[in-house]
Amino acid sequence: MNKVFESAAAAVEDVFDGATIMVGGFVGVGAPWELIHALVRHGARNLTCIQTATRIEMAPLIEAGLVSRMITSFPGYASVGQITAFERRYKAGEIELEVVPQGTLAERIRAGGAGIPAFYTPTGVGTIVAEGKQSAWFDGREYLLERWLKADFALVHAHRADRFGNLAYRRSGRAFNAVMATAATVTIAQASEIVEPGEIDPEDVHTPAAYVGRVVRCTTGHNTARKGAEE
Amino acid sequence: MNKVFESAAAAVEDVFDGATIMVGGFVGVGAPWELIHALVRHGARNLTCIQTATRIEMAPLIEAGLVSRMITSFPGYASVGQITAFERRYKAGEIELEVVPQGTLAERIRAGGAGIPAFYTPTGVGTIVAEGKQSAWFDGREYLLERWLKADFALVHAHRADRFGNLAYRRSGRAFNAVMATAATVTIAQASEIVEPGEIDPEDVHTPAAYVGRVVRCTTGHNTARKGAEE
Amino acid sequence: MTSPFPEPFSNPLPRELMVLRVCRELKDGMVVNLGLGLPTLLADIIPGDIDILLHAENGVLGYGPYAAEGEEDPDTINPGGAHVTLRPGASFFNSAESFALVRGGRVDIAVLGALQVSEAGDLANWMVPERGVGGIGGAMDLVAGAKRVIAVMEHTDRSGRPKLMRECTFPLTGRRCVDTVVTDLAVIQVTTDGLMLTELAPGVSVEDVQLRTDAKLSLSPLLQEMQF
Amino acid sequence: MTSPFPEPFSNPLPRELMVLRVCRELKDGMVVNLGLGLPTLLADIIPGDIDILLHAENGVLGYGPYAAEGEEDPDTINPGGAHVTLRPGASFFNSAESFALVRGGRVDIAVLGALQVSEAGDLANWMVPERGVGGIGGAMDLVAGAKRVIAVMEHTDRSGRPKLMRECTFPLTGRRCVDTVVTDLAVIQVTTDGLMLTELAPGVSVEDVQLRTDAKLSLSPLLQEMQF
Repeated sequence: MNKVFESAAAAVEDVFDGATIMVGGFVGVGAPWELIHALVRHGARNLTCIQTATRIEMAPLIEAGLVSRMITSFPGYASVGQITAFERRYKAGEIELEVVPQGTLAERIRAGGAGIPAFYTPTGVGTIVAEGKQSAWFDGREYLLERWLKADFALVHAHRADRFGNLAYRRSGRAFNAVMATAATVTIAQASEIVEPGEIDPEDVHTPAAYVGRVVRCTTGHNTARKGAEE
Repeated sequence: MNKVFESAAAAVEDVFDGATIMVGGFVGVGAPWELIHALVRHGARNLTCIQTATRIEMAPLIEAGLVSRMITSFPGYASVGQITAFERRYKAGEIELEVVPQGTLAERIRAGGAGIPAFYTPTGVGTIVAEGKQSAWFDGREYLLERWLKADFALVHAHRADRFGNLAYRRSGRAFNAVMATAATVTIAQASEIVEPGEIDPEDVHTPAAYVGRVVRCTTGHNTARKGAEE
Repeated sequence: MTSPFPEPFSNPLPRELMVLRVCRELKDGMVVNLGLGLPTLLADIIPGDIDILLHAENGVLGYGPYAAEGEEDPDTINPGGAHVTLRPGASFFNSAESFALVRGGRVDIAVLGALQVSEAGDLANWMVPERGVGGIGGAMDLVAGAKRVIAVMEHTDRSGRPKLMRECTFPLTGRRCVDTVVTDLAVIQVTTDGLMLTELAPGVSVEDVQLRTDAKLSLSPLLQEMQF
Repeated sequence: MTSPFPEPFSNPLPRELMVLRVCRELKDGMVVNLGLGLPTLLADIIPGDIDILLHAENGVLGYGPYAAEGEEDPDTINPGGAHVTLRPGASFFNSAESFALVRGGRVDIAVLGALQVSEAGDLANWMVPERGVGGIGGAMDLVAGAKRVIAVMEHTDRSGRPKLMRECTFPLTGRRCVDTVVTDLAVIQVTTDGLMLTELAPGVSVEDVQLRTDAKLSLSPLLQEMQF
């Protein structure tokens, strides 16, 4: 078993027009930059992308015009003056938008990985998020029915990986990476370091090999968050 | 913040008659033996207990006649000749039984901890588990609606704990312990070792302190599984 | 054209004192989530004699003050992307686990910024309609899951428009979810009978507050000056 | 009173060879779950030249053969409670994560013991009604989630009663979930047209198998002797 691909380009080569892609990273931390840039060069179009925000990790794909639909919890930034690439294209009608509360987004992706097609959540009751959704009452409280999210590909960044596909993230690099890695037909992980199976302590594996299809070693250094890039 | 209790007896002192109790452990591994025995001595009655099986961890509580309802995936053992304390009392009508597939049991407990009152699962469709349950079709497949499980108390065994209530399990000791620890009003953890906050690496905490109410140091040695105790 | 709203109050509480007032609500052992913006300032002023576990949506429990220049860990951030430190007893987990903790009711207090709060406790804090695109982030999950929600905001917007409303006019984050509002003029509790004024900032009168509040305020029998 | 069933076959395949036959289905890179009983024997005979990740319901991926006497780790067990070793590349997780992996379709093959299998592929493997209390364990989740289910069982019970039925009479574990049945007489595929006999154990005839099978068997055009 050897899931190591020679390059990010090779790992994203079969991403097809119209594919659904989950993109890991949170305000740049744990962002799968090399896979994102490989995907921009690859050029598959009409992508549906799932990312918790639109401003940082999504920027290269949106600016390249590859994204036609966005599922996100942060389409815009109420407190920031400048307009992002997403907002510009969204307002021009080039990108469809589905706004999802961040916890519901995480839970829908987790459900996709866990074989749970739908679940009830209290989040969003009485807001625009509830529009068009079934609701039900349990024990005297109203909840919304939410559907799982799955993807054709998930792009994630891990700190360490082995050739079986076991992944360990570093600190807040875990966030959405560890959830998205479970919910795609093909999960592609870039890793700062690739080690032999057994070198990641079995207690320290965050994403078991069963979920991961491809592993690529990062050619650049360790990712860094944008200092003070407050949303 | 100091959640350390002086003894197992003190930690279970307020368990009340009729309480719902989750009991961790899997075939004896990660079993919260000291808390179980303290609960037997405490003597609260008419307990509803949630454990994946009935033969090992539950035996002291069942033999003491404290359990009136059992939610479990292994009420009996088709391949074993002898009859267990549970089977004897169940057949005598002294204990009510709810049989739940093990994955559904884990997911219902996880849902209880995660604020998800109900979810759909493919497990059990077309079996006796489906009786009396709502079902729905998603993407051409039938699923059952299952409800969350919560408890008044969860008894779990951790390998290490700190006084904030952070827990780390050892190897397959994680199993149901880490799930149940999230789903009770009061989670009580016995731990082989109690350390200062910060001594468990933040990457190695399996149950964050937010979930844990009480911590007790084990007075006996490390738990061991029953060698070859195949069910 | 003159503004239809009263003049902004001449001498409102500075942000630092608003945050200090909120800080008094935090008790040893609590799990607290700080929303983006003003609430994040709290992380730096929690007294050393109590243990508070700060929860961050991106999968951290127990983070601490901002990291000093040159001592930032690249992978240790708060949800706003700022580099923070860790307190002893911290833990990391993924985003699904992070919001499981929120919805599961393990956050004792969520301190959130607000655009509007209604007298029923409805909160609007994610979208200004004329800007068109907002960001929900984790706010809807927090108001659905936290045991108590404290909204912290300026009492009016820059043009003097009240933010404490009979009904919110902006898209809601959640209904009947705010318990307490801390503003630069006052502390207000949301009760089943509407908004109750419980504390006034130094130099602020009941009339000053009511004049700048769209909803009707009742007065607490224990109405007092804010302590910090 | 004589048995209404044919005599058990005189020279059935020993359990070790049944398991060896199942082992040929495992390919490098697969995730495989072994049910309690007979299937657990597979863990000890997987060839060294392929990497198989054995999944255990209790939160292990990548366990290996049984631990040697004196080398047991107290916290490393398979779901049956037996002490096992770990292969390089193993990982631990909790029970909710373990079954998320199962329902999420990440198990390539589940090898399960069976009491009865129907011609539609229904499986009954958790309860003998006259015993009254059974144990579902993780079997219902596995048949709902695994990409392929292989049932491994003796072709008849001890009294000669067929276990491959037109309809199961015992409580079901799942409907239309079994893909392949390996018995001590034959290998049978479940097709949309019912059961198809594809392999015979050495010394066993088609008639020997059909005589001991309640359901009607079709014959594969490629019918052959079992290889190990």
